[in-house]
Amino acid sequence: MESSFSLSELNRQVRGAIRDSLPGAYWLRAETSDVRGNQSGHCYLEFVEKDAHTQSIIARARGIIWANVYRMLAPFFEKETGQAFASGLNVLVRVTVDFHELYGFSLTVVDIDPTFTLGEIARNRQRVLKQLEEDGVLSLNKELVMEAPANRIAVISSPTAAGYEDFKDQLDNNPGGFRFYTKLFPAVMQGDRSEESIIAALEKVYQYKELFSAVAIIRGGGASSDLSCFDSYHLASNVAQFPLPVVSGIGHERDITVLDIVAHTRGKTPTAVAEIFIALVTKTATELIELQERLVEETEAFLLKEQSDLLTLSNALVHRSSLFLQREFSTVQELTVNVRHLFRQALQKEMIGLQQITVNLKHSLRQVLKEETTALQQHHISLQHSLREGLRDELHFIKNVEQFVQMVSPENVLRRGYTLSIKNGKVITSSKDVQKGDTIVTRFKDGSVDSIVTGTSSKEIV
Amino acid sequence: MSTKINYTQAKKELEEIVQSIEAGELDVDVLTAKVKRASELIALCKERLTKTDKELQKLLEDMA
Amino acid sequence: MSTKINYTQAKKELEEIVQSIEAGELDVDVLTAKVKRASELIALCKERLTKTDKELQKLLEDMA
Amino acid sequence: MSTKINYTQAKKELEEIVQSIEAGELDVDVLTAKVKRASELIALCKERLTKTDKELQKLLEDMA
Amino acid sequence: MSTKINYTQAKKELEEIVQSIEAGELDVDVLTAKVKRASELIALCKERLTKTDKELQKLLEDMA
Amino acid sequence: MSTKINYTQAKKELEEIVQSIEAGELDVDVLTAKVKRASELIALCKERLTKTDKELQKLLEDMA
Amino acid sequence: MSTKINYTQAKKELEEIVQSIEAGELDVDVLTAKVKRASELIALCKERLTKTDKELQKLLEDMA
Repeated sequence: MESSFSLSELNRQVRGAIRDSLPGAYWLRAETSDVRGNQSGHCYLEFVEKDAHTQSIIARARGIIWANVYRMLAPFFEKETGQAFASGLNVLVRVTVDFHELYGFSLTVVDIDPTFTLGEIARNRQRVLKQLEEDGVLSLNKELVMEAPANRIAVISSPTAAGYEDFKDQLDNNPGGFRFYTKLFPAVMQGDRSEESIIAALEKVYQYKELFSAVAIIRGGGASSDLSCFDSYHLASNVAQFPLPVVSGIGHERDITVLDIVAHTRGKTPTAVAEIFIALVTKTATELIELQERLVEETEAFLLKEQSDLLTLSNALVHRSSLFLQREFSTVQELTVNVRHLFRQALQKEMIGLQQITVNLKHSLRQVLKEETTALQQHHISLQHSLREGLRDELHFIKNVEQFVQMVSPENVLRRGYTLSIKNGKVITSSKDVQKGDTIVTRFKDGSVDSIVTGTSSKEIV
Repeated sequence: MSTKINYTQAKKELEEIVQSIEAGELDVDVLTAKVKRASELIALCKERLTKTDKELQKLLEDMA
Repeated sequence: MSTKINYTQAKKELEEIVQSIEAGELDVDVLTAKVKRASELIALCKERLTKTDKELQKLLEDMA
Repeated sequence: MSTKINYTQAKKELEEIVQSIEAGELDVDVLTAKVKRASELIALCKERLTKTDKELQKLLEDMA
Repeated sequence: MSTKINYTQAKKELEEIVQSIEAGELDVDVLTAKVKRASELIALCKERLTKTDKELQKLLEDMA
Repeated sequence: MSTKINYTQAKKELEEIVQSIEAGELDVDVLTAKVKRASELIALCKERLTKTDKELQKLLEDMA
Repeated sequence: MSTKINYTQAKKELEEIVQSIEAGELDVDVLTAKVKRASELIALCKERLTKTDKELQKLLEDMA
């Protein structure tokens, strides 16, 4: 049989083993749970690790922060993260691993890295924002138009919070003396119940939504500032889809929560939210004043324009009528000049026509007389010529006859040596007219000879 | 007559008269009549403007 | 006669006379008659214009 | 009347009136009526901004 | 005679005379008579033109 | 005799004489008489032409 | 004898003589007689022609 340990002996062994094998301090990533302080200033808590998908706890360890550490660590953490050191936070802490024979296993926190938690918070916000975006609601409230005047405000706040009083004071004492109507819808603004409380208040506002121009969600400053509920998906989704513009003023200088992001407008503090409303109403009033000024200006300008139009028309009337008359005057003048000119031209043309006729007449007359004279001369010449011709022809004829007569004259024939043979007083012209023994007389120019024919021959001589 | 025609009609008629004179569309014989009518319309418009001006002046002063 | 014809008709007739003289279609005998008529028409037109001018002058002075 | 029209409607109507005057779309004859209406609307808006609305006050108080 | 024939007739007769002379249709015996007539007609026409001119000159001067 | 026959008749007779001589139809016994007549006719025509010329010259000078 | 027969008759007789001689039917005595008559006629004609020529020459010269 092996030797046995008493519990204390065994626990002492465990303590020794743990101290020996995990002797230093280690950085631990875990979620806080059940965080509670005690009167002596120590802080007790549990560290848990959850399955990423199922969220079921897969590891757990007790933790302790000794008062001397916690007094320094808690404000530092809150200052750095804007978040009180509380349950449900993912933290990076430096721990020593301890085992006590009486109290058992525990992790003693010696340091904390707030930046890890900050990162965690930011990651969480990103997740929520992404989800809202996927839902298509992220910017719905921002897109709402705030009814003017923005002076009817449903306030969701803790009724006792100083911030609510500040908010009301600010509004009531607005320098423009504008009238604001506020109605408080009380809600718990801190702790685990705050989320559902605010959502319930929103639901109540919803019932009277026609009465309000906007919702203000405000939270008084206060030292402790647990902002985690303002990063909640449910609250953000409600706010984003709320039919009235929501103005957030949850009193944190540095952090912008998911609520701030989905809200129509963000104010840092309740006072700032009041200023936002005052500014909106002031702007509305300014617009109204501007409109009024424009009305006055435009009306006056309108009247001025009409007056000047009228003056212009009146001047145009004077100017145009006198121009019209002037034009007519000059048209008539021009017509007068034309009549005169054209008339003179027409007369001149006639005059020239007459002149031309006169010239033509003279020319024609000269021509006629010349032709007549020429014709007379021609007759004279013809006459002379014809007479000369006629007389010459006559003379020629007579001379021809004279020649012919001279040629046939017997006296002339005999003179040239020809003789005439005559029988019984008749001229013989053929040898056949003469027979042997006939007595013929031959006549010469200077006498005649009687002869007796001794013979004939009928031979042609010529 | 002047009460049956409103300012806009009067102004329009006036503009038409000025234009027709400008366009030389008018007979000299009707010119006098047209100008007479135009001068009536101008008087009418002036009266209307003065009246309106007074009314508005009061309204705008009350507003301020 | 001069009162029965208006300015526009007179001017038109005058223009027609000028055109017919310009076209050289006229007999000297007719020409004389035409020019005589033209001088009548010119006198008529001038008279009308002068009268209208005076009337308008008065109207426009009253307006101012 | 003032309770039946809300601020936004009143302002819109007012802007339309101012714009139509600016655009010169108005007849001088209706100008006075329009400016009168505009001054009423301005008064209504001003009242909304500054005067206590007892009716609304009561409604809000009854709510609780 | 000169008052019974108008310018146009005179000119026409004149032209006929000139043409018949040009065409050589005339007997020397009647030539003198014809030319005498022609010269009368020319004188008549000239007188008409000159007389008309003076008469109208006056009219037109009065016109100006 | 010369005053009883006019230029045209004279010219015609002259032409007949010239033609008959040209045609050689003449009897030498009457030739002298014919030529004598022709010379008379020529003289007559010349005289007439000269007279007409002078008359016309005067007429035309007056005309110019 | 010569003064009782004119040029035309003389010429005609002369032509008849020439024709009868050319026909050659004539007796020497007749021929001789004919030739004698012919030379008489020729002389007559020549004389007439010369006389006419001189007369015409004078006439035509006077005419020119």
